[in-house]
Amino acid sequence: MSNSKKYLQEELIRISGVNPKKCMRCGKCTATCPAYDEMEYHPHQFVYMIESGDIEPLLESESLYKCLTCFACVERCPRSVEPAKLVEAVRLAAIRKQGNNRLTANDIPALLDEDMPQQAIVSAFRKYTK
Amino acid sequence: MQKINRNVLVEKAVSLLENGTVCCVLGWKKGEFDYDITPAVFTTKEDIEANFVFDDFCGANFSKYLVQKTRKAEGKILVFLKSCDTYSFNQLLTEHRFDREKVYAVGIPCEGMVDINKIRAISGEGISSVECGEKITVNTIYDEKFEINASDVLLERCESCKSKLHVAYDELIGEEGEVLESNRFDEVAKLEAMTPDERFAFWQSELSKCIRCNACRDVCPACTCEKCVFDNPKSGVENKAPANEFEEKMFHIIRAFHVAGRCTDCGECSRVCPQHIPLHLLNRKFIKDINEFYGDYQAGAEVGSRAPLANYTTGDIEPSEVFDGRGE
Amino acid sequence: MQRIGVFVCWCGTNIAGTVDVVAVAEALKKEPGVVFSANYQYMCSQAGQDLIKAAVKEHNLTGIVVCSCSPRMHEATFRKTAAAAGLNPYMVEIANIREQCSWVHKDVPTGTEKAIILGKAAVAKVNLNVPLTPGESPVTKRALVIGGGIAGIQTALDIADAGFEVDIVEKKPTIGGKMAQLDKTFPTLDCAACILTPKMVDVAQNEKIRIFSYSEVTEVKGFVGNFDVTIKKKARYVKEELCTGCGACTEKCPMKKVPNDFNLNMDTKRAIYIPFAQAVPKVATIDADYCNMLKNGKCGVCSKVCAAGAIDYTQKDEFISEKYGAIVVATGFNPISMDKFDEFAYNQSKDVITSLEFERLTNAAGPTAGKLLRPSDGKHPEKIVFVQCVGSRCDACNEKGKEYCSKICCMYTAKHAMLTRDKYPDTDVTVFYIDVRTPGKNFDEFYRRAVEEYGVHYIKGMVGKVIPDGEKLIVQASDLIAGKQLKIDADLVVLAAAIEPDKSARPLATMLTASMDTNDFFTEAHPKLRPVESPTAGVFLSGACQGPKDIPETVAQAGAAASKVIGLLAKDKLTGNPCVAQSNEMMCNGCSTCERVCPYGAITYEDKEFRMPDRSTLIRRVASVNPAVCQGCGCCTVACPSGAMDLKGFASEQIIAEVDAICK
Amino acid sequence: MKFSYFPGCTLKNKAKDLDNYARKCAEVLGVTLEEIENWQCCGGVFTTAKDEVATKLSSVRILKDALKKEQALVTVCSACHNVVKQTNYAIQNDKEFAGKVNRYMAEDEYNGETQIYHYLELIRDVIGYDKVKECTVNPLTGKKIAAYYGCLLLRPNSVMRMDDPENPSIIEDLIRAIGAEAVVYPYRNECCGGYVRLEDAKLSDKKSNAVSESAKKAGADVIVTACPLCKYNLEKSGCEIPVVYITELLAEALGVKEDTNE
Amino acid sequence: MQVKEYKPLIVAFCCNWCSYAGADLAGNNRLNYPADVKIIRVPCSCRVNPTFVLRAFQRGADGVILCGCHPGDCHYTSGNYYTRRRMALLFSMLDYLGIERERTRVEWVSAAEGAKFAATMNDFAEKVAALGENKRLEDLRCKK
Repeated sequence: MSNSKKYLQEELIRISGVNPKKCMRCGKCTATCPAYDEMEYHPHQFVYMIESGDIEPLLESESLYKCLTCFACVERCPRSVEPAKLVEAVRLAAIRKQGNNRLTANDIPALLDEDMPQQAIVSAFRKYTK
Repeated sequence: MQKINRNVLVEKAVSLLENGTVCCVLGWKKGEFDYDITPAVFTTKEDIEANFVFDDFCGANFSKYLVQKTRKAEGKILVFLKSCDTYSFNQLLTEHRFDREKVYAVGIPCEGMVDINKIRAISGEGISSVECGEKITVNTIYDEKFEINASDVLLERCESCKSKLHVAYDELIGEEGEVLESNRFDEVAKLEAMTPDERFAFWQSELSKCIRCNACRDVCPACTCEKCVFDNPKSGVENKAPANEFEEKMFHIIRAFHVAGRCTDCGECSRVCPQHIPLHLLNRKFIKDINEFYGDYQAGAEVGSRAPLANYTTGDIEPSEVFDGRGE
Repeated sequence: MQRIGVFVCWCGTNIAGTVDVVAVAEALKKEPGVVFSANYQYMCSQAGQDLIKAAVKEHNLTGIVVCSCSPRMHEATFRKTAAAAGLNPYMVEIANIREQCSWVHKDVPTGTEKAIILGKAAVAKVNLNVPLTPGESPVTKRALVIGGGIAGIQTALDIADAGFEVDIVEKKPTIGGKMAQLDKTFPTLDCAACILTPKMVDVAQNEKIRIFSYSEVTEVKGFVGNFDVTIKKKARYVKEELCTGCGACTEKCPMKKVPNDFNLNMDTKRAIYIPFAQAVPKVATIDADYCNMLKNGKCGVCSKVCAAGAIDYTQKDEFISEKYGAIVVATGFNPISMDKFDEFAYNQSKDVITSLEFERLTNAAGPTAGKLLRPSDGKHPEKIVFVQCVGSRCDACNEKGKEYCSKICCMYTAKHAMLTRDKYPDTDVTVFYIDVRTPGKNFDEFYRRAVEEYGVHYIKGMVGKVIPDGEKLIVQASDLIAGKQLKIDADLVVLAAAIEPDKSARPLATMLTASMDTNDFFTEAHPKLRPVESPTAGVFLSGACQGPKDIPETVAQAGAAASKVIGLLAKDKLTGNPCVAQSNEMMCNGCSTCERVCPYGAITYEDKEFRMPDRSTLIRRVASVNPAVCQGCGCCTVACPSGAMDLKGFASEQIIAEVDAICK
Repeated sequence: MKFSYFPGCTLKNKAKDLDNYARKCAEVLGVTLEEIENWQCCGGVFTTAKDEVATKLSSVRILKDALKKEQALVTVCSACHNVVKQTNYAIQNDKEFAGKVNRYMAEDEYNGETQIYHYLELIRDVIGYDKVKECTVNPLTGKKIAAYYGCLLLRPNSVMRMDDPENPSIIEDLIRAIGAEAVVYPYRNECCGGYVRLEDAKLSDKKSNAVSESAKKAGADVIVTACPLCKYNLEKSGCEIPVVYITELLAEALGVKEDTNE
Repeated sequence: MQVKEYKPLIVAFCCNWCSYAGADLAGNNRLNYPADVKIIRVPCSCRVNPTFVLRAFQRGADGVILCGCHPGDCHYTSGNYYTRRRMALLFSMLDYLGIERERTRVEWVSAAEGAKFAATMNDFAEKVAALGENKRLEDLRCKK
């Protein structure tokens, strides 16, 4: 693994507080994921690819923005790997880059409707923007 | 002032000696000074009549002497026991330390013994004579004369007397008393309420006075071991003289622990301490803890009772819980 | 002055990895009394022991310190070594520099420094050691087996076969255990009942074996060779000696709605019952929670129909005291509760079952008479999904499951899948697995047959959620190899629940003072070399109480445990522990405090004559310790006010020397 | 009994019913909810990133305010509850995080002392269903109600500790307490799509549909939730049965619904 | 110049049957605890004479901990019950003399509780280290 990959991997492990080495590759996270169909890379792949340092494809994947943060994978993982935390770490690594905000204030008016609760906007900003 | 007078005891002693009930008498005798009353063994009528003393300075507890004396004596020994002494007497019996058959115990009433140090505090040094009567009359070498009420200068242990009841005797002179409500744990509670630093300072200043004369040990009716651990090089705590502060603590903690559950709180240790260290506060701490943790227990109240440290219940307090509710 | 040899073990890299063994040996050489020091890769090996023996001879050693693993591991080994070299075995002390040093500390300077201090403490102690000679105690030639499953049965039969008496205590009304509930056994597919029930009959007919069924051990006292055990025979309200097992009562009892635990509550039984046809002893038992007669004094039908007059509603729990020389623990296992795994909807649908329930559903003597029918509607399931590793192999932080592999699930699931396909070829069978583990004779071949000959679908991936949807169960799972999330409509879902030790094991371990691991499996005296013995002398382990096991392994271990028991019972005497209390009569006050605290009644008092320095004689009361009864706890030594009581091998002087060495 | 109460932004705005009915019902049930003064947004969502501290501070302030009043904290919005509870858990279990947080805080340290109740837990653990039954003047007999938990109330269970995360019963028990019939359906703890609606409305529709279809199929007349975003998503995705806040039904049963209609 | 980090000296008396085995289990599971802890094996916690505890303090120990089987689980059936009384009284006395409470502890650790053993030692060592050197109960002569 190159040094830059290694650095990124360590960074993700640090941010998430997750140890991907605990994974026993059972795939229960992916089995349980409600956004499976919309994702290109699935929870078990996030774990596996971070563990092997193959992180670039994840950073560029739309999958980052499909995770519902529903914690189903966190809840059901028998090995306490908590894949959602790794997905979040990769997403942060992506949007923390200069100019990489997924959602900007200018996008909001178009997305709004009468009934939309504030929390949806606040949450989305927290998830997609730095 | 004692209710019974010396003559009653002398008469009793002489008659028991002469009718052959006993072969010797454990009693009090004047020492170097009037107030320096020491234990003595009398074997003749003459000796008793000449030297037997009973006054406000007869604090000495004879129970302990029975351990050695009964071994040598051919017949019975007459012993006079104040109410507090009877507890030690029973405790020694519980521990099989002497043969009850070899003792003739006479219970005597006691109005409390006086503390010469408290008298000195009033009269100053240089006491030349002391007379015990209605009041205690003190003369000094400076030709001063003091009249003092005995009740004003009682020994600490008598001020906080726990019982006027005699729990053992063959014969009782005078009226029987009863177990008293005592405030003897107040001092302990006061110390407990201090901060650890204050407690440490208190004990440091008290225990550092110790000259390791062993008087406390030698007088203690619970310290009757065939060989004391402090004299045994294999015990790990052997030491003759205080080498430093710590060893003093060690000596007194271990001594207090050795007698824990067996100490009847007779107060002899504090009475004899030439440095006036309040040693009874160590023993009373154990007694207070035992009462609080495991239920009230009075060593020597009855023969054969099981000492708290040779006993347990499955629900005993945990060492970690000892401090619960006791603030820092 | 002692002449002490110090032997520092590397234990490969186990010690040498974190402790500079050479430095330790060098440092200890300078300690008082030490005349020789050496280090070696494996002190416990023959070569290592030879090194010790040679050093004893060459340097005239009087004491030995071995810096190695825990004394619980190899103290006995090195004592034997010392004895072989002509030294008293109790002149050996172990400094535990592995479990309590190299394994728990990370860096070499720290480890080395501590190892030296531990070594110094051991040297300080040996300096004060004296040769000790053990006493002897007799052996009660009878064994107790706790648990009447296949493990207990096999152990009892083997012990009885060697001519010793054996008692089996079984908490259920019949022996047989889990195996009696099984249908077929892998990998040969023998019918479990066909191979188990003859053994049960053998037990019943063996004159050397007594069965205490519906009984529990309530108290264990004593020690190896001399255990005093109290057994509670629970009231079954039927006189065992009179009951003929005819079963008339179990047919006439009007209370029909009693959950049948033998069939995992999938059907019902009567309030008076015989668990199954081949039960041993074949005696009826009344379930007091349901019996009308016992609850409110109304009924008495069973008593009326019993021709033998065996019913006794007044029966009480009976306590039996018996002596044993050896005790075998065979308390077995249970599947874990599925309550915390409701993503698989076990509590939401009757058609989600555990593998043990599946066994009963396919067993000819089970609730469906062997027909595979769905519990919800009694229909034949057309699609069955098996889920592996439910609750096994979980992370330590995961509060739901167990960390270990339950070992038997891969094979029994292959068996279930194969048998289903064999009996019902129209049934579609899918197994979701993480790994298929088949390390046993003919095991992998068996699994391959399930796939290749019987067409069972094995899919690598875990089930994430089971969604009860009308009559169907939607199984949402990963297919990791195809890279898909699957949603399968299943009729029946079978969960391979992890197994755990029986709940009775922990209180029993407490009674036996036998140690257990964090999962409540009994620990062995040595994980490799003494796998069927508990570290507590005289207590042996048989079957799944020690770890997950299949039947062949259980039977093998049962036999091994039996052979260990036979080895013990064959002895007439056991040499005892010489580390017992001893009273110094010269110092004894005769105060009886020690007598009061001794848990074994080992201390008595006698009047003894002493010659005094002045040549007179004195009769004094002094304590004396019976070394055969004393177990060496040392409680008396602290209770003794004068310090007259001391403990051999753990003398006050020795412990103080250790304290001093550590605090130096 | 007095509790600190944190309504959260959405309840002051789009989800007033959730808030108003919660207060009214609490009063009837003998509990006083004292709204924390000058509260800020909980943060909207709890980020699992360990290096994000600032976004979690507003939750800590809420918790500290309750501690200052020596009261337990009550929340009602599922999202707020999840954020506040996860933040508290992180403070209790991650010393480094707690240290960083406390460096931002004026005055005393906060170390996770505050006890947090979701409104549903308050009813179950403090008030008790018996009391609810007692106070029910208008039992919703015959009404078939499907409880929708979503994700945030139950997961991660190691933090939330509200109920069995896979087979919960806390809302169903309340439904039964007010005399209605609880409809149990398999998708009640599946995700509605949450904030992802802003990113991918189709995904959110799909998830929400699965939930409402499942409830409908099980025979529900109405779906109840404690989360404004869940309610929004279900309604937005075209749910055919009404979606209401649990507090509204509770208010109806307790006979205080009319009073609160503004 | 670097100041040497203060390391407390802790003596742990462990009963052979439960706590010593628990310490071994901690080793088997590689659970770290400070090397400041030195274990002395005794057959039962009831073998520990208060004088041993005081001796350790006298010789410069900063903390003394006793570990035994859980009450009710004593290998010798009742030894630890006596330990419990003895140490409750001793520790109370030390406190009475103004000695820090945190320097002494009794903990029941079973043979299965390797994790508890390590956790206990970590916690105890931390608490003792926080107190610093044992000034109040040490014998300065014996300190090198």
